[in-house]
Amino acid sequence: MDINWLKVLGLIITPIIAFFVGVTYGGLVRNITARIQNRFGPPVYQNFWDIIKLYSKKTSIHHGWMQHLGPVFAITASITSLYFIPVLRDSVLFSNLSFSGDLIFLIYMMVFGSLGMAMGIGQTGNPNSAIGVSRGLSMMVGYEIPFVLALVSIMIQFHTTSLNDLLAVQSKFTDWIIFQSPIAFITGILAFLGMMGYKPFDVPIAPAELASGPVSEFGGKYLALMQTSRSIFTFAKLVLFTDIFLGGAGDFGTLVVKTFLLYMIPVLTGIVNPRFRTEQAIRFFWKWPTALGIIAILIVVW
Amino acid sequence: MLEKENKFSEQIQKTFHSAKIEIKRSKRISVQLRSDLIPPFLSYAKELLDFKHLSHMSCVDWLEDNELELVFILMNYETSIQIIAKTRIERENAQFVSLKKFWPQLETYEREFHEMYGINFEGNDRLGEFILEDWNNKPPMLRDFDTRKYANETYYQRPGREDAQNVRETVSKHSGEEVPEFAKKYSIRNIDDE
Amino acid sequence: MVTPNINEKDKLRIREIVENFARKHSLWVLAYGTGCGAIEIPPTMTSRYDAERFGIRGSATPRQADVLLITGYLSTKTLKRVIRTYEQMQAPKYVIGFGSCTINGGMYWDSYNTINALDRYLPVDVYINGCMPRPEAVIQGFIKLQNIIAEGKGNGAEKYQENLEWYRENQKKIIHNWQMPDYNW
Amino acid sequence: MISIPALLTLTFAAGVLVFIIHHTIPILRDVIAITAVAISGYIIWQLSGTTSSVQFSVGTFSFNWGVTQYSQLFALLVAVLSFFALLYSSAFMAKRDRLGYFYMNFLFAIGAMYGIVYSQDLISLFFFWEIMTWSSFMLTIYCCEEAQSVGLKYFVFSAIGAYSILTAIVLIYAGLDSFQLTDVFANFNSLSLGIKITVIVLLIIGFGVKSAMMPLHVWAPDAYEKSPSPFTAIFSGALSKMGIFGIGLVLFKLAAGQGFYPYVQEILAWIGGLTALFATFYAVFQTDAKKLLAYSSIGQLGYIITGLAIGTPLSISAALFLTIMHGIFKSMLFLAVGSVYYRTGTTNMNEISGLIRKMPYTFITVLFGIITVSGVPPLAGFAGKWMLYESLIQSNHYFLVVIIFFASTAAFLYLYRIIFSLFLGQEEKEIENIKEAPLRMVVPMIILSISTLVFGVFPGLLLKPISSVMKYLGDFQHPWETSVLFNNWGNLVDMNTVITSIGVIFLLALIFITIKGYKATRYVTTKDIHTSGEIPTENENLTYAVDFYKPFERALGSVLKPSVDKFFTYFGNLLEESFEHLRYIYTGNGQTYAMYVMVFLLILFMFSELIFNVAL
Repeated sequence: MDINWLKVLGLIITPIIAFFVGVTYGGLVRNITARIQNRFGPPVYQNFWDIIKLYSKKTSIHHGWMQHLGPVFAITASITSLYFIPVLRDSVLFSNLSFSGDLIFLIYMMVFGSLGMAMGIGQTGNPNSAIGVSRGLSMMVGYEIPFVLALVSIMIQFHTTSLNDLLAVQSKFTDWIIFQSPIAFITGILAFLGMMGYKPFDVPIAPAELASGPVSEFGGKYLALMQTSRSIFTFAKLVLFTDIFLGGAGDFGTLVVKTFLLYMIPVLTGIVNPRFRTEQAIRFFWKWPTALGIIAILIVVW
Repeated sequence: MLEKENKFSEQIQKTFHSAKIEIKRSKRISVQLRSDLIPPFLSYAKELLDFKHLSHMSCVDWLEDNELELVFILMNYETSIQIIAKTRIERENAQFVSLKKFWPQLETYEREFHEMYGINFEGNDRLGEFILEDWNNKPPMLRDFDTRKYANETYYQRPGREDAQNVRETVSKHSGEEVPEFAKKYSIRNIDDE
Repeated sequence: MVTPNINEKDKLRIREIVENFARKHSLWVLAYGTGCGAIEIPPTMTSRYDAERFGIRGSATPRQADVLLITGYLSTKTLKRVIRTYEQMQAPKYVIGFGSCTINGGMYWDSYNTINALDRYLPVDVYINGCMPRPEAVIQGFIKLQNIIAEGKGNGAEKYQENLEWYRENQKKIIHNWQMPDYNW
Repeated sequence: MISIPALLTLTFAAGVLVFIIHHTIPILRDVIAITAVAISGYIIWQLSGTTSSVQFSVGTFSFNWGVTQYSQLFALLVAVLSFFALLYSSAFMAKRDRLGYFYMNFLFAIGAMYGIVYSQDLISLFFFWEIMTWSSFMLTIYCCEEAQSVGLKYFVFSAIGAYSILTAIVLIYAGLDSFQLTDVFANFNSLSLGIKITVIVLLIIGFGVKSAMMPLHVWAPDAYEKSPSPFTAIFSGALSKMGIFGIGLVLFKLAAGQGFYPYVQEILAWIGGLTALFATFYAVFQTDAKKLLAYSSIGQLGYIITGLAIGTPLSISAALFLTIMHGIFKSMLFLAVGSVYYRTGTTNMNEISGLIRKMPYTFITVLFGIITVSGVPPLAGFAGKWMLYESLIQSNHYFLVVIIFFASTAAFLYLYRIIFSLFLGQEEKEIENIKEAPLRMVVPMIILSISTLVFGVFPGLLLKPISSVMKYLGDFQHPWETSVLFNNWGNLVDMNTVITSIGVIFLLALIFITIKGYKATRYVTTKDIHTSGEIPTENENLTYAVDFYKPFERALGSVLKPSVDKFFTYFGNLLEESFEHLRYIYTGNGQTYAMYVMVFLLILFMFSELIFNVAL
């Protein structure tokens, strides 16, 4: 078999780019939060120091081999779901494996990581972690519904479940799906708020009450790997939403602009909002976003 | 002027003849009782005189009289008069009856006094390790327990405190100002003396 | 028990320099706030004296924390918890004694129930004097700790590991019924 | 001698033989049962591809057994699952008594299932159907006293199903004057509309009882919980598939092409979807692992019914794929929970926790099982779920797909609950001398787990027979590759790429995190956790298991939970009341039942002219 070395190169450098962009975004978020709170805030590259420091911790403990595997599951899910998303429009280098997967596969691939992570968290035996997992899974049931409604409405509107086809239909600026079906976009963004896990939907990791919840037993290299996969996963989700709604990007400049603007939506929402309780969050997702999603589908059908 | 206080004191005197009652000032009545009269007195004050509120319970160590004094401070909401009921008990293996049936919060006070003064309250089943963890010495709040001696032989005393033993002398030494006469007799003895 | 290597020679390798630089710039603080000094932590962390400028961040659990900040006096009861918390932290880990009480007992120097010198029981990297030290002093102390780390001298964990018997002896002198698990990071 | 009568005789004879010798030569009973099932599996394997059929007539009834692709699929499933379940039960049931009873009914049930799938005429279909019902009923009441009311519930529902099937058969015979399936399929159109609708509704009710369709599922949770674990695996894995088998026949051989076919499809699809949704919500709040799995299997059967009812090639292949996969993973899970029960003596998820280091292989089985159920790639559940969603979207069932997706997302909750409560969490003191289950119980579970991975990476291995089955059911065709899934819009999922990417990244990350600071990484017990400096004592319970999904329950409280509860309690009470009256009818005496049947037929024959204007 002949190996397309360009693709292999893309497979290698895409996670690295995603890591750097994601970590930088994390630092930016901390800085912007600080500025809004009238602080100076940490430098933009702060999260790099954090991750390097965590990797250079000299000792680390685990409560069993399932906890050892948890971060591995997480990073596997992050990088794999990144591979199946076309990072740049029609570029051989960055459309990694996006031709052999589709949206429904992606929805499930994204769950893979959190499920494996939940296994690892479960073995720590920390009650706080278990409470956090129970809250997180319950909230996932909440925001998956509007997410799926939005995706289904778009799938039946354009008769495809493949991201590349969705990119193909949004060739012009006016063809962006955010303009073609704005209600689906609103629904998707509301679900996106829950996905990113910033306030008001950060009850699973509530640091004050749960001792940082699920990750409270993870330190050193395990926490470092989790932070890495979290950065990559953030980038993957942003690129996914950009591809679906904002017409993807032709070059990295556009990509960075679009993803950053998209990222600011949950971040700014989070900074100025208090925290929902779990059941409040679930009911929120089951009220307006679900109604909007149904409206979006109805609009498409008729 | 003090008619309410007098009224209360007369009622108490009528009921408890042995009580030594003294009206300290307005809204302060001090009642000295025998220790076996404290439970009836508290119930009487609570139910009949309507002193529903237990402000405080405390304990005083009268080392010279070889007695411990228990002080209950009750309050009446209407007149906001406070009754200070005192009683003396034996100091060696002190015994008293638990009064938590009158005010449940007394249980916590009793646990503390059991730990700090070694008083044994019968009827309180939660007497035990309360604040001091694995304390194996005599109750620390008794006055014949030498706190500094215990601290010196238990904890490491970092050197360099000596010059701070008498703050005024130190200040004067550093800043040349001379110490007033009255301050001389308050000078604390040095650690190295004992 | 494997003892992480101690850099005996002053000349650090480039990797260690990078690592120490990262450690210096990201200090996750586990504040043990039973003493009166805990009131000084909120102003240090929040907008007035924004400690996050230096990468100093609060941490909720000892597994992720780098700095154990002891704010004020420690009674024999709380000392046990503090030792447990310190032993659950992951090396390299640093201790900051905060306030006079951790240095020499402060105003509780002759109390029957508070320890006087924290460094007899835990390897303290930096002491912050004062009763209480103001937030500027706290940040000053953190910067001192950062310099210590950058010079590669922030090896309190190794110190604790090596002189474990001495520390245990002191600790057991205070804590009579010693029912603690062995030191496992 | 590769033939259907040999197959049936072998199975039933083995059952009788085991019953005779189980006292005298106990060692032989496992050997006989397992070898009989193995040989039967070999026979079925040899039969596949052939079209061997047998006709013989008793009295006026002419029986006709024959091999079709459709029957091969189910027969092989039954054979494989029964083989593993019997291997498992040889260790699991060793300590129990009345083993002859157990094995005889077990083998009778297996033989009856063979008979059902191979019978080509309605009479033998009904005959074997009743044998299956009776033997499974016997095994439901096998365990204990409490099981008897459960068994009665199961029996009542099965009887309802049986009578509706019988009525349908009689109506068909009245109209077509033939019991042969071929004639029936051929001439069904010639019946009048009323009879056609009646027959189809009655048959769907009859088969729906076994496949635990929504209003008729009430027996299932308790029956699955009470019957012994090896049989529960068969009960949920294979026996409920007989209902699917029948519904498939009804839909594609009788109802297809009728004027009212779309309505039947829609109604069945929605029944399936709602079954999945409500069963899932009810499963989330269970505390008993077996009961949780029972509700979960009700929900999975709901997916299958929906897939069948949609009736597009993609959805049928999805439904049949899910049928086989559900057989496999639900057997896995029931066997695993059974081995937990075998060691700890309970399946209450609030009582045990932290078994992972004691029973690693069981844990791995449950892990594979729940990943397969949840439909997460790369395991085999994903292929079925993917095809189901695609088919639903592409056949314009927008809201049905959302409901199904809702159900399968909520499924994560109970799936995590079962693995967390049993295997993860605090390692309590009372499980410290628990050992892994014996080898004969571990091996079937592990083999089935590996099979889920294999079928997940190469779904074509199942899609090939499924495509031939679809040719039999009707002229359905869907493209399939060994490891590529297609939908109707030309989108695909290449499982090779998926598994390669997942495997490579997983291995790299695993190697990295293992060798990074390997010496300075150590294992600490689950008591050594962040408890704010407090040192937990030995018997201090730190497990968080009771009311695990309280927030979800609160969120659901105002929306769905009351309705779900009312829904279930309503049927429960209805049943409890009906038992009192049914006691008079079900005297337990066979002759009375025969008499009932006779009277029933008599009435039917007498008034049939008035009711459905046909002359008998």
